[in-house]
Amino acid sequence: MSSITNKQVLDFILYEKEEWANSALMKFKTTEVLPEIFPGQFVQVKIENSPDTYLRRPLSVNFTDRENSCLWLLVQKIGPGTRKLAGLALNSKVNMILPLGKSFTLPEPAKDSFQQQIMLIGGGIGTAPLLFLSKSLHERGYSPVFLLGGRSAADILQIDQFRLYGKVYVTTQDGSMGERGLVTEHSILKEMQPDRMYCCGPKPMMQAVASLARAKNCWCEVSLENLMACGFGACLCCVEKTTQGHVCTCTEGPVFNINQLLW
Amino acid sequence: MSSITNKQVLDFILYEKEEWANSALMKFKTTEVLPEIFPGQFVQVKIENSPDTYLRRPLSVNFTDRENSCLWLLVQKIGPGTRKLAGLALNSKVNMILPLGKSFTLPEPAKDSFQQQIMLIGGGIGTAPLLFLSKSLHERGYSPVFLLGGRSAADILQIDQFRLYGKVYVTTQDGSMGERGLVTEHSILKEMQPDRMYCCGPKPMMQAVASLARAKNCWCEVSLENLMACGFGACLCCVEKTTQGHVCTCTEGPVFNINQLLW
Amino acid sequence: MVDLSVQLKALRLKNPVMTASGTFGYGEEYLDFMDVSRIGGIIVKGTTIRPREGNDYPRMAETASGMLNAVGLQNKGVHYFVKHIYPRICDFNTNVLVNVSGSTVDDYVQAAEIIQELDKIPGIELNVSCPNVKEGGMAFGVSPRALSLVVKEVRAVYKKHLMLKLSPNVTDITELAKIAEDQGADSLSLINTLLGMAIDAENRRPKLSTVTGGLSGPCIKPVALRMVWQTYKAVKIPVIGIGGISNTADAIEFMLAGASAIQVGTANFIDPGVSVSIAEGITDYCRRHGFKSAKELTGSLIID
Amino acid sequence: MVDLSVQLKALRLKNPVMTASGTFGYGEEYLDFMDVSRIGGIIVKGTTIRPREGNDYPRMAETASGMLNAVGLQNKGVHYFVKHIYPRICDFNTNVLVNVSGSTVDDYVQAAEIIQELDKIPGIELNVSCPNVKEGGMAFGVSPRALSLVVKEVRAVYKKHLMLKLSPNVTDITELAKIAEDQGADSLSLINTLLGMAIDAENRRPKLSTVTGGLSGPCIKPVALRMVWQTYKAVKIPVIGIGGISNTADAIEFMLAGASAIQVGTANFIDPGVSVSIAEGITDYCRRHGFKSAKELTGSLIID
Ligand SMILES: Cc1cc2nc3c(=O)[nH]c(=O)nc-3n(C[C@H](O)[C@H](O)[C@H](O)COP(=O)(O)OP(=O)(O)OC[C@H]3O[C@@H](n4cnc5c(N)ncnc54)[C@H](O)[C@@H]3O)c2cc1C
Ligand SMILES: Cc1cc2nc3c(=O)[nH]c(=O)nc-3n(C[C@H](O)[C@H](O)[C@H](O)COP(=O)(O)OP(=O)(O)OC[C@H]3O[C@@H](n4cnc5c(N)ncnc54)[C@H](O)[C@@H]3O)c2cc1C
Ligand SMILES: Cc1cc2nc3c(=O)[nH]c(=O)nc-3n(C[C@H](O)[C@H](O)[C@H](O)COP(=O)(O)O)c2cc1C
Ligand SMILES: Cc1cc2nc3c(=O)[nH]c(=O)nc-3n(C[C@H](O)[C@H](O)[C@H](O)COP(=O)(O)O)c2cc1C
Ligand code: FES
Ligand code: FES
Repeated sequence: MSSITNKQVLDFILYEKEEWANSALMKFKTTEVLPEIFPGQFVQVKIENSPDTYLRRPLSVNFTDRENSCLWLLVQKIGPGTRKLAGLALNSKVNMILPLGKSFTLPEPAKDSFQQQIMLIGGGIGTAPLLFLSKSLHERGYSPVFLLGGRSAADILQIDQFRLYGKVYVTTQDGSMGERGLVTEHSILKEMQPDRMYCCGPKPMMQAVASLARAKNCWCEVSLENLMACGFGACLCCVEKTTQGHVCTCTEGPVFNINQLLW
Repeated sequence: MSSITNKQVLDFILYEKEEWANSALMKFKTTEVLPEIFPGQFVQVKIENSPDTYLRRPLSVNFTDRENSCLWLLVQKIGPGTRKLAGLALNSKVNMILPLGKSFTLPEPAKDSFQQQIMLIGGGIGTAPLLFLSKSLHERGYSPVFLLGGRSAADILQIDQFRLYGKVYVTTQDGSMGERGLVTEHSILKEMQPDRMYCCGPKPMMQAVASLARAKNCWCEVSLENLMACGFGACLCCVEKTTQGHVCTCTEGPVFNINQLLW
Repeated sequence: MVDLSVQLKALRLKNPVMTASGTFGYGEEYLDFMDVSRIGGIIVKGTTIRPREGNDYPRMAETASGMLNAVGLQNKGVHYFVKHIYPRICDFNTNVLVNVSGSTVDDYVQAAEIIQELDKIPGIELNVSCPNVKEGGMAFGVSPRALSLVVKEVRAVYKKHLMLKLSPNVTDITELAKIAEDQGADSLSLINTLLGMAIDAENRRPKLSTVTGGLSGPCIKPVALRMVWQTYKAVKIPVIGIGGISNTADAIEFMLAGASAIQVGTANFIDPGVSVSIAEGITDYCRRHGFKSAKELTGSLIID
Repeated sequence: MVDLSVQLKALRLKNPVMTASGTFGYGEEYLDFMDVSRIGGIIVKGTTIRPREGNDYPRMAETASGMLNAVGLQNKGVHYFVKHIYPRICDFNTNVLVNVSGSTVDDYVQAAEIIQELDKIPGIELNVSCPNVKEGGMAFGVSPRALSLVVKEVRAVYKKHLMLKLSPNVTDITELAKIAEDQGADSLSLINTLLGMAIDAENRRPKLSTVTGGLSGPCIKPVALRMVWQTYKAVKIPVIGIGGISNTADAIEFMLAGASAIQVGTANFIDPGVSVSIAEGITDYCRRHGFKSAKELTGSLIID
């Protein structure tokens, strides 16, 4: 589904924050009307007071509440930009360009006669866009199955929110939560034959999921995290080699059907 | 008087702050032992979280309280560095190199038999090092006369503190406080024949004071504010052309006797 | 009223602000953010005679106050441009110039001839300075002989505004500037990106697939300003300043140093409406400093 | 235990970290901040045969992630150095090299001969790349003929370590690097500052008395890294990397790109003890990445 909303540059206020050792869940509010945003789309955040980051930073929309002009970001602290952002004090002003990119493709609303089985697979911070997606699926009458993976229990974020929308399975590499191992090794994958898979996480994990989906002959969309300079199609830095040649992940993605990819 | 103290790189905590539209008085505290500092010496402040300032910023020591490891800076907001510094929240950490430069030359302790008349002239933020100097003069038994100038009353800072050490005269260009006009036009200058003058302020003002001192045949020291990169004699950027050729204002100054200068 | 218009030989810009090639797409990417009719011109993406896939990913690395890119002139070729893109953008109420690149002199000449036929394109910018392609590209920009040839041949066939974009990766930019002027260039734009490199110390690999790439952003401004000043003093044709321009003060600095107009590049990525703000800011600056027109700014640096 | 020592031909450094000329005074300015015996070497201030007053104030302008300087080789001349400074610094427990500059070939030769007599000075760094003096200076660094001559003549009289500092303001740095190698330089250090310019838009004047000056700091790192990599591949003598190095990662990047040692410049002004931290950081990096010695880092960039 393509964005039909105009892109905007908007100021937000950091309204609420939950911070962990390696990540933070941040709720932002704007005084403007929040444009319509679809799950899988992202924002380009300006990191203020940050001598080490010149460019904006792309982050997926984790959740929205249009009525109250609120938007959530789930941020993993991996470098100067994300650390500075996650460290912001409440009421800080944050400037974003949004909404950017193409969203996940939603199935037709569910009918009792034909209930598709949907699986959402998230690795680490890759779960960020999946919560928003779950809500939309839920609104369309679906109750997806979640498979969330991380290095340890601390990486499994927002599990209670996911549970609101469907059944959650977990893997951790150290076995501190759920099954021990990689997400693609979870036993549920042997049992289930989903009709649709949506996946976001580190590239090797998404590649493993793509192979699995191909093996199961299952429809599958993944969300890429290529390095971006602009985020809106102007710089051609974020390309992925696809069946159509080099395409910009910021405008033709970040969501791709695995059929488009050369993995 | 030359610095006999080793230079150090020290972290301070912003402890108290009084902020005005164009300036701020900031009290810093360190957990280390504050080195001995003499009036006229300065610090090189690192401006954190500031993409627009790469170098440190030189600021005069406004006052010290060695017993409590406290140091005051009086900062005029004129650019990105000083604005960022003045805008810091309490408890912010600030890194400084100190003490730097040569101090004002203090007179021998006053004797009843011979009391030197001392005048301190400050323009705008140039009053910053003079408060510390007044305290030292006071400790030596002197009660200097102060002549403080600014564009308007808002520029005349710390006047109550100065009054603790001597009589204060003021000029403002808009007449909102004291006599209207430039500091060098104040009527007291016609009446008084000081034995020593100390001056800090914008260069044109210091040049006018230097002429005046020469006319009165009066001993006079001024404190220069040349642009600095390092602050401790390594870069040779801060030079002033003197009777000895180019000398570094950060090591041979910032305080100079007007006899050394080619003004 | 301040007259913001500037004249680059026969080409009139309503104000001195243009956007730099490769940083503004075809203008369409910015329509949500700004009104393109409020700037003096747009230089669209680097265009070549045949389609180019560009370099492999990764093509970008952030650096101190700037970035490296290694896009490598990805574009669908001049024929695609004529057929599919031109019709969409030809009604922009501003000057749309096409940035033309090639691997051989013939590539440049052919592309120029094709673009000449497009009514609404008043000029081209010859890019002889792209550091991101193996053949051609920068080679033309750093070799006096090659530069002379390509400008001469294109000039022979191209009758509208011929802007030549200079490479900063040279010992003496005025030498190349004079050659371009002698061979009939109408104006000179500078600088293109500086050739740079970035390494990820932790994985011990270059950050770009091509190892080296083009440096842009505020970090290059001092070099760009110096080259604009040197070039302004060396030639008579108008100079267009490029390099790290991010706000009005930057633009003014380039004009004082001798630029008749400026191009905003990488700054568009961070602040997509910045070119319009700069145009507005120039009016304000002229007013505060008593300039009746933006033209007067050009070269008005005071050297005591 | 990681062996940090590196060998620049016959010159042994206890670790690869040196400090860059003009940014470290004579070392004395830093004694309050650090123990100079913990770094591999110090390159003292640019020294000329006769005293120089340097350029007029202002000599400095801050830029995005860097600064411009126009010091212009202010120094009291080589004789003053020998008589007054050398005795004070000759006991530093590290390699003290003198950076030598001149306006004529003869200036260089004479200064080199005088410094050769100083027992505790194991080498000189020839500065043919200073952009801040009118005669000589950079001219030697950008002209193949002039460079060839000055290196040859100095080599003829100077028997200790001869390091040649290259200018980045050239089209092809490898051309000049090879000339220096052919004429007998023992090592190459690069880069010196990029020629840049800054303007104060509000008062419409250049920020430097000399209008243009030398750009240094993190902003130039990508260009420096690229040039080190190109030079490393072009010559056999050791390369010393300079340009914006401010922390351990920066230093490692230069070594991966081919530097045998590095020099810390402008960063010393902001963090006067940074060179020692970098030396310590290199040990840590080697340990984490399984390098037994710092030498192994040189050129070990992985290009897939
Ligand atoms: C469309 C999109 C959506 C994203 N959504 C989220 C999200 O919801 N939450 C979240 O925490 N992160 C998300 N990311 C990743 C996020 O953008 C990066 O983590 C961030 O830019 C890193 O910035 P930094 O300054 O903290 O670290 P940097 O210093 O920029 O990077 C630190 C390290 O991470 C690597 N890196 C940086 N960016 C990326 C990237 N995009 N992909 C892979 N490696 C990278 C760098 O090469 C470097 O090694 C998303 C990225 C994209 C493109
Ligand atoms: C030894 C010394 C002591 C000082 N003491 C004080 C003090 O106690 N309180 C105080 O507020 N300021 C003091 N200054 C001045 C202070 O250092 C500058 O105002 C500050 O560096 C400006 O930084 P900025 O980033 O805010 O502005 P910038 O953007 O750096 O500068 C803004 C404008 O001010 C000019 N400017 C910057 N620095 C100076 C300078 N040193 N002299 C003249 N013009 C300058 C710039 O050219 C520019 O036009 C002192 C300077 C020196 C050298
Ligand atoms: C991502 C990117 C792509 C670019 N592509 C081109 C191009 O196709 N043709 C060209 O002449 N210049 C190209 N440039 C160079 C810019 O037009 C400009 O000369 C340079 O970036 C310096 O300006 P800046 O610092 O304002 O970005 C590109 C720059 C960037 C950052
Ligand atoms: C203030 C200043 C003075 C310098 N003086 C000299 C000099 O005398 N001789 C020289 O070869 N290089 C000189 N340089 C250049 C540095 O040695 C170094 O090559 C350059 O600054 C790049 O490194 P950096 O980015 O780490 O500073 C000077 C640099 C600065 C900033
Ligand atoms: S990030 Fe610029 S085109 Fe995608
Ligand atoms: S500021 Fe560096 S020598 Fe004075």
